[in-house]
Amino acid sequence: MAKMNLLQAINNALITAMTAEEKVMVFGEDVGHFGGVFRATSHLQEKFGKGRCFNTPLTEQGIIGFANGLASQGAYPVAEIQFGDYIFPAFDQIVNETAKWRYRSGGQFDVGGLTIRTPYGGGISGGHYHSQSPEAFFAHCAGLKVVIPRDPYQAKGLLLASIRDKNPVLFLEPKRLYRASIADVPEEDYELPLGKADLVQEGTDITLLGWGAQIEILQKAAEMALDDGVSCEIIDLRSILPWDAEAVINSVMKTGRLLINHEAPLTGGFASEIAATIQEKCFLYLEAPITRVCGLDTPYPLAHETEYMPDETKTYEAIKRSLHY
Amino acid sequence: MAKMNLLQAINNALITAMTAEEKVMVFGEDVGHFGGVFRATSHLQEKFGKGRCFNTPLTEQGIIGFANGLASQGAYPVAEIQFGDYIFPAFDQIVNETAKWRYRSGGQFDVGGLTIRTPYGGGISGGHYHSQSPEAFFAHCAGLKVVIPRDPYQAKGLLLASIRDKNPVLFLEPKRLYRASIADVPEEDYELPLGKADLVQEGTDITLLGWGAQIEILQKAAEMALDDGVSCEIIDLRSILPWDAEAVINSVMKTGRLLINHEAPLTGGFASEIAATIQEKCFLYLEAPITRVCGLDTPYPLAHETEYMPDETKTYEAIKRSLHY
Amino acid sequence: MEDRNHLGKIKTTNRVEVIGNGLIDIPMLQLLKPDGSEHESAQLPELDKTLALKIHDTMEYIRILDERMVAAQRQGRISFYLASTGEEAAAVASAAALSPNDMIMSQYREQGALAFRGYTTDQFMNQMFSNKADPNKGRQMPIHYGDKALNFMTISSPLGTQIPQASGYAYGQKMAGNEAITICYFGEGAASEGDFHAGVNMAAVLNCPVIFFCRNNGYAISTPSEEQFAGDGIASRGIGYGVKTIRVDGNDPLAVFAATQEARRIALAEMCPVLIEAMTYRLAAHSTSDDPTGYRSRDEEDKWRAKDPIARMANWLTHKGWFDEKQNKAKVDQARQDVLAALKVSETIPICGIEEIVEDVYDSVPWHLQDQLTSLKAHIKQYPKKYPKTSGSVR
Amino acid sequence: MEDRNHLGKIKTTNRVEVIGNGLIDIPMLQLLKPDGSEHESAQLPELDKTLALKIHDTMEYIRILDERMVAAQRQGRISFYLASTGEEAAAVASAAALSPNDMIMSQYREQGALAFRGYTTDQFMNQMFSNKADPNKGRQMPIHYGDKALNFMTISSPLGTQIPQASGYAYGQKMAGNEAITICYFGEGAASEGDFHAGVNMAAVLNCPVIFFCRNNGYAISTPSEEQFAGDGIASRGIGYGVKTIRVDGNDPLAVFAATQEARRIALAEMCPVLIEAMTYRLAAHSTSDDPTGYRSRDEEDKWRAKDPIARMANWLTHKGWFDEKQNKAKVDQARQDVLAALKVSETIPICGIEEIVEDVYDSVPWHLQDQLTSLKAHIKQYPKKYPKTSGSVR
Ligand SMILES: Cc1ncc(C[n+]2csc(CCOP(=O)(O)OP(=O)(O)O)c2C)c(N)n1
Ligand SMILES: Cc1ncc(C[n+]2csc(CCOP(=O)(O)OP(=O)(O)O)c2C)c(N)n1
Ligand SMILES: [Mg+2]
Ligand SMILES: [Mg+2]
Repeated sequence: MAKMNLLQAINNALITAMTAEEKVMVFGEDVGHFGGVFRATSHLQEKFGKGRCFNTPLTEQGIIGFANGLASQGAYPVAEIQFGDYIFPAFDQIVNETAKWRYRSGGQFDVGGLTIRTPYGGGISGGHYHSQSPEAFFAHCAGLKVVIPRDPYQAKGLLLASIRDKNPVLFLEPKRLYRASIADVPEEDYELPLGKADLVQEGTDITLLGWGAQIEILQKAAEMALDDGVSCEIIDLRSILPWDAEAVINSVMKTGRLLINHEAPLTGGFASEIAATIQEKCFLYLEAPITRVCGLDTPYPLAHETEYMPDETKTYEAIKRSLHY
Repeated sequence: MAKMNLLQAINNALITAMTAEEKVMVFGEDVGHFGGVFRATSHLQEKFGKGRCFNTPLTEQGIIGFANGLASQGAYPVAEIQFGDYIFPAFDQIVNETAKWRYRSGGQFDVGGLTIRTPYGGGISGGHYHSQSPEAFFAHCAGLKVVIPRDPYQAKGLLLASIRDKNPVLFLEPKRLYRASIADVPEEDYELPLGKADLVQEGTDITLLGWGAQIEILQKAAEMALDDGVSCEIIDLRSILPWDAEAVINSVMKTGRLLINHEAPLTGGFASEIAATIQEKCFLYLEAPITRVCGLDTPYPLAHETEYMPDETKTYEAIKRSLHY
Repeated sequence: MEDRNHLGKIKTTNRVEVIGNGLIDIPMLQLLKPDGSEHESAQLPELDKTLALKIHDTMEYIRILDERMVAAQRQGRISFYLASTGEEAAAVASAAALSPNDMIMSQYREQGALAFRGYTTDQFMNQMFSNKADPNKGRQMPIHYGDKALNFMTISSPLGTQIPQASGYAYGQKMAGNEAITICYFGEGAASEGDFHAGVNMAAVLNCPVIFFCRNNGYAISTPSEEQFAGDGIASRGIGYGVKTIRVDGNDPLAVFAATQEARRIALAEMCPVLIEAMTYRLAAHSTSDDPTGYRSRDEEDKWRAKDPIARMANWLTHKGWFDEKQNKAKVDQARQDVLAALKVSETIPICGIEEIVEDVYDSVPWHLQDQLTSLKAHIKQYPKKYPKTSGSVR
Repeated sequence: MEDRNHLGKIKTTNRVEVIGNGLIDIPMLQLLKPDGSEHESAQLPELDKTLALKIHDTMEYIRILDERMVAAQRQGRISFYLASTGEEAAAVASAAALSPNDMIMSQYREQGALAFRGYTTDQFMNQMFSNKADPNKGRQMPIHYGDKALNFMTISSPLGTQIPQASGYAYGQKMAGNEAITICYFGEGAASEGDFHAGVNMAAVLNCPVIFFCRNNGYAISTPSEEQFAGDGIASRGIGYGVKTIRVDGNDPLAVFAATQEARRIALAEMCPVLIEAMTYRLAAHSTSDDPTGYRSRDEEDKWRAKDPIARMANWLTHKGWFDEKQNKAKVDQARQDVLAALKVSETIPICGIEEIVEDVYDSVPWHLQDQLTSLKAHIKQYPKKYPKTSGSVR
């Protein structure tokens, strides 16, 4: 065990993966000698050579195109997109290529070795283009897995599992927590399961569901609610696609109430899918409408960042509304 | 009035718009002399000159980038993307640029004059890459309007409104109906409102909601249900973003049941947003869970196209399940 | 850290020099004249009779396949086809210069390369009829071939995407220490996509052993190349990327062979990309959905008909004394019959069972797809007539 | 229909010629030596004293602004800054060659162009403090300036996107019959994006009067240009697109001015794009989030410090007898004071009211955003301490 922040945990996971498997290769803008603008890839080039950790030219569509080809050849590319906001030039390569590669070839070829890492989310005064949470865009794309860790321990275990998973994985890192979240992380190799939610806190009155950096928001709101005597169950979804509906269904059958929180804008955010599914599966168990506490339907604003965020007070108020429905 | 198919109605709308306003310019791959692979832009180059209707090089990101710049200059570009499946290389230009242009400049600059036209949807033996329904990807993107007509009359009126709307509009054309749907269309200039749903058929037992080519599927299913004595209300959403929640809420408050049908894959499709919103707004009125009849969560398959489609029998069965819940 | 100097090799001038055409001429390699006779000064590649005949026969086979399948589409037997008429040399003779270990990532008009590798008529048919004998499981439109055993990556429709992918594939081959390269085919239209820029530049910077093979056939559907770019073809771009470049007469099979052989040699020896621009002409319609009479003249086409690569090769073979008219006729007749026969068999083979609709989305079928399959099967059982192709096999 | 011949201008060869470096040398225009003295043979552009001093003073102003704002960021007064130190000539002298009607679409390191157009210190500050005096309403990070009155398009962070946009804007200017062009600035890193390829190619084919102005400053954050491309800079690409191209010493204000003037003349006269590659060096850190000591040597930086464009201009002005050391010192001192004073004022101006959070998403506020605003306002009223910047003004 060692104390690590989220960046260190990711760096450690990459070292672990590259040590165990020669075909793991890490690349992207500035990830080489410099170690990436957040330093998630520090020292990898030194340790593993320029062939396995390198800078690419500044082209996200190229990075993912290249990574797709490399993965189809049998390697395990771990491609970094410098900010989640800059993943959109690669959208075609991801949605039309990565996600459909195996299916279109009848399983003859695949890019299962591919992992795309990218920091996402706001709360760092990043404005429009250093704050977006793009998970829902990819959740509508069959063939991908989408994974988001909430802390250093989860980050290492989920990233190792993602790299080794036989499917392409988009791994979104909550950059607000990069240095803020510190935890004990095993130095040895371990994996956490993809597609499985994690029960963060048991409770009986309402289920609070989220992922990534919003889990700590849910925890804060749950504490506020506890003062009112409300017992919240908190679930970290961890995998957005495929997602663990069963875990959510079981919890909602117990609590009768569901609140989903994400930073991305409300309309068409992934909370909508969860709400749509759960209202169907738990129709007779729901004691109040499923509530979504999400970002506004605007581009991410800089000056009004605090107001924009689905924070703990907004969550707490929504919990109360749900309970008093 | 003249009988027109959907392509003719679109062609007619373009001629109407270009005649009325000099700054309307139409471009894209093969749209010039040839008139587009579907011939939606036939004769425009002849009529209005090469400066106002022209071929572009084969680059969707370039087409939309160019269109963004042209719109910001004050023109009304109508950019064609040859197939909806090929809009993804332009995703960054649309999501990060088109949608955020006005907001990021505090309203100093905008690309409100922009309209993007593209054929979408399956049922034409097009397989993976000539069949996709990408509306949900754009519905999660504040700043855009997304519009889908169901027939030639709607197409002309909505397209004219889209071109003249002060906001960028993504106009998705149901290509399965291009030649199949024929209707009386006024030869004069008219507009239909954006953001407003259209009541296609009144009914009392269940609300069937859809858009584009799926409206005729809903109509067929409603007929089947009528034989069982079930009265279906059919709503064509027409605008996916912003969408007319009020119309849906009012209908569901009356019928107590909602079924949403779209061709796009289920998970993260726009039905999820509708279901999430309606379960909240109509919680106490719903007599059964909101049902989604959608495409499967797979890439669009060629050989199994018939099986993949959310057709009238699947819809009819879902109506029955809802009524017998 | 060593000092860098990005101005190291740049000279200065004191006058405003506007570089208009700053390229040296990029000439087009031609070994055979359009009539099939050798250019006097031409140095021909080593090419034995067997290989020469294989190139010729493959081109002829593809010509026949294309004709038949266009006809089959007109008869409504397949939904779509895309012929390579007039461009056979570009695909076939380039593939002939490769090793079978080399990966082919193609656009869609390179059926000749696939046939050269040994793809059988049955395989072509099964793909086009989307039947269950096709390893691609009928999931894509006709002509989206792919065959792992032949190192031919399954084709996808979005244009240009295979270009950076080929760079990545080649990088993987290099890292694995394989004595193999990747060839990436694309049209001059596709070369306008951003992916072209990204892929070629990355290959240059990251030293990927890949051949970028552009078929410049003058058209992208209806768009002529002068509305596609304003520079000197695609070859002129390679130079801007620092990529070695060869322009070749795409209708001259020997020149294409020689150029590709040299490109492959360089790619492997120097671990670098090489760009080939093959100048040719799309004599066929873009696809069976297209009608070129709307955008080009018959006369223009005729000029290119006169440059037919197959006749050119046949003439050369004849000069060499390697061509037996009668034998060739027999082969042609046989091929016609084979295609027809295979077509007849293939169209009766059923499509995959309904389970396949959810396979291969992931390596295994996740819960939600399992659920969707279960409902779908129940529904098909309820409405067997609505789903005639699968209801028979639903258990 | 007229016959087309896409091989019209192409010669043939009978030997396999691999074009390695097929470019004629693209030299770099330099009018002033690094010490500011004129090259003997140099033909200087017409430049009167007023304009020459304006160029110099603007560069100096920007140097001061950059220094101050980097310091302000260190003090935690603004969240982010991005300096253009060492590259002032590229932005300022190119802007000086334009008409105020020309549209500027910039990347983010061209504050010099904006200052030249007349953007005031207050305007700079208001943008950087995201306060309500900024017409961009504080919605983007510092340095994302934009000003409609000055024909300076609001900057957005995604790299390269402005390149095809500039082509479109210029096309609009042409169609409207304006006597104006668009200039599009970008870095050599951004030139790797697919949008670069798309934008330059489209401008060439569609005859757009646009100047593509590339600042090749050797780095994209930590990535040196040799890991960005393998060709002869960015200039070599222009030629492949059939775009007239000028390479210029980006640290020579007179050369930049002359090159841009000529480019503008050509763009308007011939209705075509012109590409300028300005060779310069990013002496500053990439931004206040960056520390270049991790990837380049102090020694390398020092070599470029010696090529300072401001000193070069000052020396030339001195040779001309146009430079008054004392007056200059006074201006510099004044600028320092102005910046500090404006900063102090600006940081006290509040941000926009909460209504603005939903404005400008559309031309008017749709129902769902109205609902979201209503809830948000109610929530802010309930938790005023949590939202100190807006709670005061919520009604
Ligand atoms: C990204 C994308 N955009 C558009 C299309 C539609 N499309 C199919 S083929 C084609 C023309 C391609 O021309 P070229 O690359 O020159 O190849 P050729 O057909 O001449 O062999 C177009 C526009 C596509 N398949 N993919
Ligand atoms: C699409 C996109 N990808 C990545 C980034 C992150 N980023 C910001 S600046 C930069 C380097 C740009 O280098 P260059 O274009 O050479 O300009 P310079 O900073 O040297 O002026 C990068 C990678 C971005 N802003 N946009
Ligand atoms: Mg072509
Ligand atoms: Mg740079």
